[in-house]
Amino acid sequence: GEEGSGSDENLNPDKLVMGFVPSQDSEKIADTAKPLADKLGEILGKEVEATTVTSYSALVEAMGNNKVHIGFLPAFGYVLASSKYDVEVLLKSERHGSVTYRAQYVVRADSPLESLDDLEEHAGDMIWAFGDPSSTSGYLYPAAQLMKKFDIEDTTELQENFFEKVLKTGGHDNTAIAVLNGQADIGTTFEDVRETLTEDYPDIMEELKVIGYTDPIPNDTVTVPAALDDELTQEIKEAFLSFNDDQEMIEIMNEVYNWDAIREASDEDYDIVRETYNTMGGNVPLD
Amino acid sequence: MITFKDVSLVYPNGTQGLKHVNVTIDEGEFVVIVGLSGAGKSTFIRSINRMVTPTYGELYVDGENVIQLQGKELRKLRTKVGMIFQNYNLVNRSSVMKNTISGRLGHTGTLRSILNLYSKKDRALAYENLKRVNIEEYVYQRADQLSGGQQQRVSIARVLTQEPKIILADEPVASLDPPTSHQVMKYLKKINQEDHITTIVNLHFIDMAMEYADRIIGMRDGEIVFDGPASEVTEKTFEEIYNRPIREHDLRGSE
Amino acid sequence: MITFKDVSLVYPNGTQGLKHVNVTIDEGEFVVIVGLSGAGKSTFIRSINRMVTPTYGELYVDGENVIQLQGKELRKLRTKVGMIFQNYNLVNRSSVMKNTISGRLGHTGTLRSILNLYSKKDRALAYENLKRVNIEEYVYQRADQLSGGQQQRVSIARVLTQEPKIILADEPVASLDPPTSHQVMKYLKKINQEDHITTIVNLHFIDMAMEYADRIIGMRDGEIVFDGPASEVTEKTFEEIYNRPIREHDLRGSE
Amino acid sequence: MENNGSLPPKPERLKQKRIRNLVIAVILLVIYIWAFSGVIRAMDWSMLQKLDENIRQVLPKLFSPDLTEWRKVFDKILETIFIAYAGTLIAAILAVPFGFWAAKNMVKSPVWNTMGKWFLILDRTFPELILAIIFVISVGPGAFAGVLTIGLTAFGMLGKLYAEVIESIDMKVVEAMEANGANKIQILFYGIMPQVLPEFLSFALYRFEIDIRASTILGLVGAGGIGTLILITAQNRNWPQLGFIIISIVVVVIAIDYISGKLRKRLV
Amino acid sequence: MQSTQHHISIYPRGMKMRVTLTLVMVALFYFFSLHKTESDFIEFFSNLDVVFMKLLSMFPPNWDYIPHAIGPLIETIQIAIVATTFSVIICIPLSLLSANTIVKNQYVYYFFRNLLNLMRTIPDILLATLFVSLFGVGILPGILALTVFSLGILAKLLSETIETIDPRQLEAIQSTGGNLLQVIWYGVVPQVLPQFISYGLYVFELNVRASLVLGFVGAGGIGSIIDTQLNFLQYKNVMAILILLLAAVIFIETVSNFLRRRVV
Ligand SMILES: Nc1ncnc2c1ncn2[C@@H]1O[C@H](COP(=O)(O)OP(=O)(O)OP(=O)(O)O)[C@@H](O)[C@H]1O
Ligand SMILES: Nc1ncnc2c1ncn2[C@@H]1O[C@H](COP(=O)(O)OP(=O)(O)OP(=O)(O)O)[C@@H](O)[C@H]1O
Ligand SMILES: [Mg+2]
Ligand SMILES: [Mg+2]
Repeated sequence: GEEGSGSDENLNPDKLVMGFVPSQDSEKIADTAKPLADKLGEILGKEVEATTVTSYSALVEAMGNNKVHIGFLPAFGYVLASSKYDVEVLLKSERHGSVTYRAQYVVRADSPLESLDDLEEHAGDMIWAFGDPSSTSGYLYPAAQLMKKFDIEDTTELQENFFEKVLKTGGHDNTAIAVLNGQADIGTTFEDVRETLTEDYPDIMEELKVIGYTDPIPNDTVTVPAALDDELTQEIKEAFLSFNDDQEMIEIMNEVYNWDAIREASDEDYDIVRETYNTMGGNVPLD
Repeated sequence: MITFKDVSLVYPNGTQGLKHVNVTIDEGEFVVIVGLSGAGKSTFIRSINRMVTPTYGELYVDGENVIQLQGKELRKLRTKVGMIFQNYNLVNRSSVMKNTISGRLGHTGTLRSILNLYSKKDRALAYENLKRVNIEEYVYQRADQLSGGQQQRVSIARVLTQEPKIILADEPVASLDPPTSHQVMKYLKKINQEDHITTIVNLHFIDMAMEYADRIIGMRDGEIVFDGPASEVTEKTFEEIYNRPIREHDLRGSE
Repeated sequence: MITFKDVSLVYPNGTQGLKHVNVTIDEGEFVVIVGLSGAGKSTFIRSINRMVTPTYGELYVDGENVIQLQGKELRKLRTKVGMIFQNYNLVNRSSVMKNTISGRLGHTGTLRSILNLYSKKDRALAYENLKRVNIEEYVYQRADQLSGGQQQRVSIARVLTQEPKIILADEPVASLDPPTSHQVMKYLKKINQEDHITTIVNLHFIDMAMEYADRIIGMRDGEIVFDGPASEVTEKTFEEIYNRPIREHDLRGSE
Repeated sequence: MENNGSLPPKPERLKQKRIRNLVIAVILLVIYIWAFSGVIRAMDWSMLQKLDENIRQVLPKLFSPDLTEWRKVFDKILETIFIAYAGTLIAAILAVPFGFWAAKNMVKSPVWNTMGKWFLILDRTFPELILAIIFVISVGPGAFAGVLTIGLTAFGMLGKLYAEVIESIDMKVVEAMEANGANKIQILFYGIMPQVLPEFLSFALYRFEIDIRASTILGLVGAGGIGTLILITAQNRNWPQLGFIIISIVVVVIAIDYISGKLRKRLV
Repeated sequence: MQSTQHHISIYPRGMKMRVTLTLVMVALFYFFSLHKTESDFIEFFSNLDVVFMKLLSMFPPNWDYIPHAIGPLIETIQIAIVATTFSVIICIPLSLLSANTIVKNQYVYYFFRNLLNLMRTIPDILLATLFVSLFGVGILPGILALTVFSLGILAKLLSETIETIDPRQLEAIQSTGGNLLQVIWYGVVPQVLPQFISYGLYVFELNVRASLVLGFVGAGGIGSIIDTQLNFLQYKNVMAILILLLAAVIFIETVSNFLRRRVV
């Protein structure tokens, strides 16, 4: 459904606001996108202001109200936004040479689980840890995968019957640590969260093992409200793409967002996420 | 002139504060009301400027029946009638000057008073009155930094600044020690004589009543049980008013 | 017996509270200390139970120099010396009984007192003392529900419950009206006579001092400027102590 | 001394009080058993296994603060202060009419007065995070959303405190003003305001101290302040920088508490 | 009547200046803050409709969601009770040690004073984040964060109350020979008990509200489900949770007001 107050088709503000959700699914989370905004402003000949918003729901809503004109949204955030507002995905990121990433299943090294198949036998008395139900790699993809694999009907069934219970940890690092601590028996995180923890937990690579991965998940996006002036939209897109040829910018983006490159994206790229979410019988249908 | 014509007052809870009171007080008189606690002295005094409203009868102040007054008219009556309280009722945190000048509120427009725009004359008047009660040196002090007697003198200055025709004083000396009490009563008497302002004072102490009053009114249970010149009053009279022998604490003691 | 031997006291801010005081008070005496405000009366009295500490000299209470006492020893001294304050110093929110029984704290173990486990004897004693000052009917009332005079009587009962050898009273009647003041002084006198407890009282009012004291000590600027039996004292004596003529407010007035 | 003085029986009132206290004690006990058993059941003791290691890993780094990003931290702290200040001032002004509305002695109609009180409760209960999100949506992310949030949440508490101050004023003064013929507005300015203004200011300053802390959480939803930085620094497990942030906040807040404490002392 | 003064003002001259100056400074800093925070009230008022639309979009609350919220609400209240209890117990010695009516040693006094200030200073979200990293996710870090945070407030309030008690009442107990504990029990406790209880209840309410934030950083309670529902943009569910929370807070406030009136 499309609501939102942005009915004027040719939104062309003097100052562009760039909203930036620090990616949870990457090794280092940046706290500012200012260098990026500055460069963008230079190219566009417009003031661009970067604000960091830790909750993407706030960002989605602000975009719906045309208060944010360029949004850095994770995959599921984009799906959510496009279901509620008229937004247009322009670009997606490339990390480690790929425009997708995966989620992983981690368990302690001494766990009886060797592969996902073993869950059939053991899940009944295991606690599953994940960051947040709205996290693409932490919850949505793994949940869909498990439901499909073990023919589970809905998420309640998955959380309460298939597993003994679940633990919501608030973040991927917390998930890994919860498994490490023994608070949970299996955790789902992006690949490979363990590397971010080696400093605090030097033995984590040995103490936790990965027993499986999900299907590829599209990387995070650069999204604009559909109401944004078409020409401006095009300029923004080109500005970002031009960064690919600018070594300095690549470095900055790597710093800010762990991006190696920027690729064009279209809405269909995210159908897979939409499908995953809808077909897993989530308690929140997206249409 | 103040005239009570068969005035009664019943409080909402049923207590009868005044019972068929008939009395006339002439201009310039200095009347002291005495009576036991609960006799209705405060009720009597507070009816005159309509801080309480009699429920029956007629009460004329300067020829006007005040019982029906409301809103603006009522405020006009009150600017004519100054009132002094047992606990001075000064605004503690405001200066002596601000307290005194507040006597002119009834004569000043709302906006002017909020912006503190008093005429030079008003301010001079306030200062003059502080001088009359010998308290001018504290003019910018905060009210709560003064002693009880000094505070009561400020409250007299406040009333004077109001330029009233009548002054009501509800036990003005009950919170003060004997020497200060006499001082305050003397100021009241002096003003009564110099400016011919009708003055009605409630007192608990019979010796003070006899010393300062022109006329004494005795009350008991909401009724006037004695009314006569102070010269006619004896200890016997008080025993009648009080319905019991005089005790030591009925006297304030000498200066 | 209390003996001051060349006792001086300098407050941390340099004020000299006592200057070379030499005096002996015998058992069972009723001594009244008079002097202007700031003369050092409170300092004198409060030295005896070491609420303040003299900075020089020797002070013997019952043959023991109290100036060095600390901790347990000091508390032992204090259980022997009862104290009555101008503002009664009752714990407002506690009952009369709880206030009175707190006189026994020095005689009771910490745990027992915290758990309110007083012996039957102690409780009977407290009640007995409330009766002696005619206040037993309020035994379960909260202290702050009593009038000033009643509160002071409770504080006398508290001191009595302490079973002290000496009673110190620092202006016990300064907050009371004349009739109540006399009542309180009478109770103090009565106890002094019945129980032979040495009693030392600070007073502002010279008429009361003369009425109740066996012996009067006059102080000025931290020094003792008069010491003699009450019978020898005249108005002249006071004028010397005060260094100015007697005024009306130096007198409490009769009962 | 004769000793016939056994104590008089305790009055009936006291006995009732004792029974009442006993009942309250039992109820409290039940509540406590419920709460503690609930918490103990929900507690996951296995988390303590790694406690030792966690402490060894985290604490030392926390105590060796990393100053390299001091500019960023300071900018964010300054922003937090500005948000708190502007928000508190808005709240302090808004709270005045609401304080009068919720004060018993100012509003004759009890129903109307209770409505005022409830409105303030409602405002105090509405979580600032949710309000912050709504403002982020309506005016965009950034410090202004934070200002609005603080302004609209702080006035609930200030309004309540103001109402209490107003209820405790000396009404005799009001009576004296009435007696000399002053009208309502004059009474407000001459009789009531002087009595309440110092407390009003003092509470506003106090609230400012609280709002400094409160505005740190606004960053969670994009309403400015240092909250975002805290969160991200923690998620990056950048303990040295977190240590620096903590120290900076502590220093700033203590400084502000100190100054406003001094000011408040002078007010009352 | 003739005035001898040339000019009698209502306020002494110096005060007028000071007040004006202060007001100007307050206003200046205000406008500076507005500038720095890029506040634009025109934008706010012209977007007021959005605020109302958003609020409206939360209605009607999804009542069906309430059963899911009861569990976390109970957990929240239990956390708050336990945290309040801990801080009430710990704050007693702490506040005695930081009241200058009890502690005469300046160093001890200032040490504890500043310790309390320190504890109050650290925002609850920071505490929660820290405790989560030390103790792992769950309710324990939540309880600890609330305990520390409310301890600072409670001990500060209580120590200030202890500092304003009537020292004469203590003096009387001292003069009967009571020791320190007896002086505290007989002189201090009766004077501060009503305020103490009322502060305890106040802090309890505070803790219930604060637990909202805790959920956002993985420290349990009702905030956790609000966070999730927000992330799914399920505002009607959020509203249902909020209404439940509101009901709980009003209930708690009513009960605690009742208790407060009884004891004070
Ligand atoms: N607002 C009121 N509501 C109900 N009854 C009242 C009120 N004010 C006074 N009364 C009652 O009216 C009677 C007369 O009271 P009033 O205050 O006039 O007596 P008083 O002579 O001034 O006594 P006091 O010397 O104690 O001031 C008393 O019985 C009193 O209890
Ligand atoms: N704690 C203190 N610190 C410093 N100076 C003090 C202290 N207590 C009393 N003084 C000073 O010591 C002197 C004697 O005081 P003291 O209280 O003994 O006088 P007093 O005769 O009891 O006076 P009053 O009749 O006013 O109670 C006074 O100058 C007083 O200001
Ligand atoms: Mg009266
Ligand atoms: Mg003294």
